[in-house]
Amino acid sequence: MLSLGCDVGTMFTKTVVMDNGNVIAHDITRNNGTLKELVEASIHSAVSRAGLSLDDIKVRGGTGMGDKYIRIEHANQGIIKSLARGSFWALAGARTVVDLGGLSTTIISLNGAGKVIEYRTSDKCASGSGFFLELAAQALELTVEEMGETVVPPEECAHMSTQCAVFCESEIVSHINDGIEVKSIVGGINYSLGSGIATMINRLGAIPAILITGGVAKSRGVVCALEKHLGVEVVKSVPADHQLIAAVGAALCARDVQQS
Amino acid sequence: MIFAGCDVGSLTGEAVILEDDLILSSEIIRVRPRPEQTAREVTEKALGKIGKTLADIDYCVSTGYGREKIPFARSSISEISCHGRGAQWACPEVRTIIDIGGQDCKVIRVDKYGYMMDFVMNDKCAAGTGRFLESMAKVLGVGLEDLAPLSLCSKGRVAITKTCTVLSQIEVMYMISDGIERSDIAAGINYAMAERISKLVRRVGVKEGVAITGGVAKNFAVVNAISDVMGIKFVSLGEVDPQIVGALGSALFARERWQKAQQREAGPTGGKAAKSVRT
Amino acid sequence: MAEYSDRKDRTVTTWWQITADLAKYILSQDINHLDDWGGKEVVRDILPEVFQKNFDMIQTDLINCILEEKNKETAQNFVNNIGSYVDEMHKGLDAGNKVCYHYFIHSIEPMLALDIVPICFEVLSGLTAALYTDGCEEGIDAIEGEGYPDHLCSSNKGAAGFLLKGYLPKPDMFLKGANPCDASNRIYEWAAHKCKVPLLTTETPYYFNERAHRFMIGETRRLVANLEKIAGKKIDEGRLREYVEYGNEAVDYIVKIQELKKMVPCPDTGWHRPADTIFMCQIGTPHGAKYFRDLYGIVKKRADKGEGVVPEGKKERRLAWGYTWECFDLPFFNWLENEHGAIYTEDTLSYFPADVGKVDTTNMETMIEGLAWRSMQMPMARQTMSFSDVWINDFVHICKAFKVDALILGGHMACKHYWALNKLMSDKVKEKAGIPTLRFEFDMMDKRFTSPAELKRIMNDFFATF
Amino acid sequence: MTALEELKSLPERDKNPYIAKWKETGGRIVGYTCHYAPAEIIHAAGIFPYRMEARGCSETGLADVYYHRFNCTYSRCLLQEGLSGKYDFLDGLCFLNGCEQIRRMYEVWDKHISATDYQYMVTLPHSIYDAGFEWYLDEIMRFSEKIRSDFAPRLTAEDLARSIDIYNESKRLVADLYELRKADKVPIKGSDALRIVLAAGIMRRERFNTLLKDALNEIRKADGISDYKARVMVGGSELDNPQLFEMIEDLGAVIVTDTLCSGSRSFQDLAATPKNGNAVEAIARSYYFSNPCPRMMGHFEQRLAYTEKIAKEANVDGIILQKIVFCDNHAVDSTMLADELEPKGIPVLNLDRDHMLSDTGRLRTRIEAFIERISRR
Repeated sequence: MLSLGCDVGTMFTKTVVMDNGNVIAHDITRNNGTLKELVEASIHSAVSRAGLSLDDIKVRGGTGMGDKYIRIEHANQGIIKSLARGSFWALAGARTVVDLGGLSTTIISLNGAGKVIEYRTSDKCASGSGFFLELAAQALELTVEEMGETVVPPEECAHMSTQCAVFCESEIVSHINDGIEVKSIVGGINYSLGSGIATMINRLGAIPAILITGGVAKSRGVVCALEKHLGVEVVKSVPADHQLIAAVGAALCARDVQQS
Repeated sequence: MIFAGCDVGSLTGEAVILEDDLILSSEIIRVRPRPEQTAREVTEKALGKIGKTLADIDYCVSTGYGREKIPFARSSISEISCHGRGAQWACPEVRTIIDIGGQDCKVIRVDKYGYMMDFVMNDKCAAGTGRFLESMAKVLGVGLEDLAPLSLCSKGRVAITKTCTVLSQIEVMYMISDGIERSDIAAGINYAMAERISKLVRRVGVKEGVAITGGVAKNFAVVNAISDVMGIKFVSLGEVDPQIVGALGSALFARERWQKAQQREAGPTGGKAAKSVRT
Repeated sequence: MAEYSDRKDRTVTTWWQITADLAKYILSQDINHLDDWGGKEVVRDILPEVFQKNFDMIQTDLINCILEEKNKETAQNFVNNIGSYVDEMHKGLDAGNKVCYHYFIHSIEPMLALDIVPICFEVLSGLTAALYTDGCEEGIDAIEGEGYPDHLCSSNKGAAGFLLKGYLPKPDMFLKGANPCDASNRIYEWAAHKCKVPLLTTETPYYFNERAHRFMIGETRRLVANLEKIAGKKIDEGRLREYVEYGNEAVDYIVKIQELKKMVPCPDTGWHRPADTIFMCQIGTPHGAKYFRDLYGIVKKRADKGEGVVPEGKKERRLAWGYTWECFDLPFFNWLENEHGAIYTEDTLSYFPADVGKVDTTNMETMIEGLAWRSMQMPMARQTMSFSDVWINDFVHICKAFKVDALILGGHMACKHYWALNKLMSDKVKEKAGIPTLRFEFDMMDKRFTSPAELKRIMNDFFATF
Repeated sequence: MTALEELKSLPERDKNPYIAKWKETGGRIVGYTCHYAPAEIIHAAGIFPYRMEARGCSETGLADVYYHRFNCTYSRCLLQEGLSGKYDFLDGLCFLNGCEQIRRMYEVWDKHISATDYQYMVTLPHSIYDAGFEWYLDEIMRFSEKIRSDFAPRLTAEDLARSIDIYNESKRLVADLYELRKADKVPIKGSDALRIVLAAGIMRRERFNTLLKDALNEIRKADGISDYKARVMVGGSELDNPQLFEMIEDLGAVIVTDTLCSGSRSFQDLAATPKNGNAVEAIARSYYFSNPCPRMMGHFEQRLAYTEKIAKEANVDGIILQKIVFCDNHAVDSTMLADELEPKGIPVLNLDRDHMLSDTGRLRTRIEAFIERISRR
């Protein structure tokens, strides 16, 4: 059975096309310009990559901050529900989901059947988000990917004292001025991000298996730092791009709704 | 005598070259990765305009974030004192200066000699700073300098409620997606900026003769909005570019310090060096 | 049509007065939504001129919310009470009586008996935030503009700003109990200093035992003596008894309403819950007693019929609010009922433990003792006075007794207490009551922090997981 | 190492040797969190009273599981130190309801830090008046009974009187230190003076007194600093790290006095020599009626007068009132103080900071500008 899921986040719009529980095509588009059109374009491109037309897909679900821009049935599946559903699809044994998104971090605790027990979303602050990483990368004149590939032992990390995304920039600049190596600064940023995420997980309890999703999950540096702070390993590989999990969840939720 | 003032901020660097009481030349550039690089480049550019080099400078004072890292500056002074001094030189009636920099907004009160009496700065975040406007312009997809003209076409400004610069960016992103006119958003941004700044200004208490300096002073929409919100009129700085006021102030301090040094060399007069400001 | 004062120092209370009359007028029409009358613009034009400006200030959603059939009766009660509250206050001001701005946890009976006009400082912020689109933001901005930090509580900031702007009657004294928090203590300190009037204080002991009660009795006596000194007369036992009896009646009904809310389905609507708290500052007045008496009647009627308040076919979900409500968007609670079938059981600011009991009116001594005990049990005073176990255990109890499905841990930005025990509370509730909790940040009286739209999104996401 | 060096270096040393030495001999250590805690009673019971601090704490990841970004960074750092085991050496803890951020830590400590399960709460009223004093006295009596029954059954009135003498001696010596700093040629940097005062909280006072006596002699002989740009007083929130003082002095000012609870305020009021053996009352009185913390209600005038007096006595050019963000008490108090002092011609800088002193570039600009403002006359 074919299904489609679309997740309009704060920074990216993600669409997946699924066939019998497998992702057969996807699209990730940065949110630039008018979301209504952008979402349509994203859905269109995913569908055409699958070699299909939208009419072929009867099951369609949407989720995310901008779900109101998704002009399909079942467009508002709720981000928590979608993430939980997608994570259970990605790893049936997942008990803790850590979604590292563009503007917020979400921790979900699941029971053995994949049902949400409780969850926490990050506070109203961009610290530790994908957005934060982008600002930091800009200040360092690196790409987010380059930052993600930098893994530095804690003792070599520069100390980052501010968690504010805006002031982080000025701290980076002053570190550069003080002649601190870019590598240690990146390490310091990853280290403090990892610490913040670990704290959030500990508020709910770090019950394994811990699955990480979302764009920031692709940053090896952040994930390594997170594991160090948490003292537990997290599950890093999933059967689809980390960023797509909520979109997959939306597709599956829509299927659940339609089947019931 | 040639005096130089050099202001290395978080977004731009400025230099002013002064001969006695006359501005010979000035320059503004975008910051380079290192403050000394910014300082050298901007000062050399300013000197180049009048066919001079760093060697011709008799005394240079640096200011701004990178002030302590400028090798050719003989001493450094905080940008707060410099803005006060520079603005008061440009317009002697000035008693309050609102300086809106890249990541700071300061309100400075000065006495009739241009000496700083009191100041406040935004403390916690970048709301109400140049950085705020810049990020907003980026989201709107326009240049920083286009925000003001764009807002003129507004038919009804929107309210930007978030204080945090990052969260405001998201708010604006969704406004654009909702199809709200960019001009209305631009007007909202300018107004939000003005409101945040006004909060700070109230803390110092507005005196007569308010001037506005820094890059944002060139955004007439923000300036008008502050006038509106606070019910005040700004005095003009004449021909002085509001963005170079900090550098101008540091050049003036350079002159003062040079004079003091001269007096010391001239012989032990006892007592303190005279505080001559304007000749 | 009534004459309204145009005195600047009655700006806020006159807003309320006009709003009350305006709401009575609208409620008397046979409509359930402003659209039934042709929409907001049309309605504005057919309103008497004296109402138009005020109509522009009021939240449109609030008008539509109170026009809903299930809310009409409670709305009538709500606006009647605002009307009498302001009338009484203005009468006292006109008579030249002394004015006391007091914190919401205080018993006002002694003030009433001494002809002092009690004005609850926090109500000035709260009710204004509840009624108007711009809430108490003007006040908040005014006080922050003076250099006072934004991390103070908006319930104090709003009123303090109004005071600064000259929108409120001149105070003769401020009264502040030492609890719940430093932030409120400091604002009262500032206000008394600014207005150059005395700051009366009462201490709250840390414990709930005989020793603490004895101490509290001493504090109440001290307070009465201080009030007497400023009022320039001795308190009359008969008059005090009269007000204490009104107070007893109000508390009695509050506890009774609370009991009814344990029923499934819940017979009480949620939109007026913040207002109930706001009106608790009227405990001791005739109109305060009337408000809770009439509210009890409305709820009881529904309870007797076994009716609930969620739309037909919706499953009732029972929420408790571990901190308290927001009041910048009362229709939000109505939306929760209609959209998610979520009803409002209890929160920190309205929960009375059943053992508050009545104040014994036998004589002066017994009344002082009773008032002392009650002031230790007032919502929020009770929870913040002692070790956090009191607060946490109250919620374990609430979650069980009210058959709560989920505890909302929406934390008020300024409340350092709450953020410090948030995790302890969620752990304990999960352990003892086995229900999930939802945590987020908001400011209870400033919608700019977390907007109504954001609140709804948070709730949508939450209920999607059920 | 001279006595002065010993005192100066103690607060920032990785390991406090006095703790280890005391522990070796089987001594007990009880920590306290607030200026209003009756340290003399702990001392008299033969216990080492340890003023808790969170110096050097640079992250709050463990604490933030329980606390939140709207709690002040001092409370979060202190909790972090507890959770990370730094205070495992304590045998007990005396909490006070000083401010709610510290007060609420009681329960988190109780439930999640098992190493110190001996905890006590002393409660302090929020205004200074007779009935309030009786409550506080009662609390202190109960505390001393508890200490007696649990740790020192033979605790006598003489023990208490002796401890009062020792603590009074510290206060006199610290007063001497502050007196010396009033001179035109300031004989010791403010940051070093702060280090000495901080050392008093983390060692037994007998030793402290001996060292300070010697150190004062060294200080008296010093040339003194005279090339400073301005004389500054520091007030505001709890400050247990000399770093901020260092920064201010690096920028050319010299700090000559303070109104900090971690500084001079803890050494202001001598406890009276007990009459009729009621030593506990003498102790309670000295704390309760001391110059109030801004958490006390209705005593702003007194704090204002005190601030002004201290500033004038030390002939300062300006006052820096630093506050930790989210500290409600000092945030309001400092703003009120500035509103009163500025018109009297005393310049005031209100400075927001975090406990762990982040964002130093912006702080420096503020401080430097303030020094430029006050230094020219």
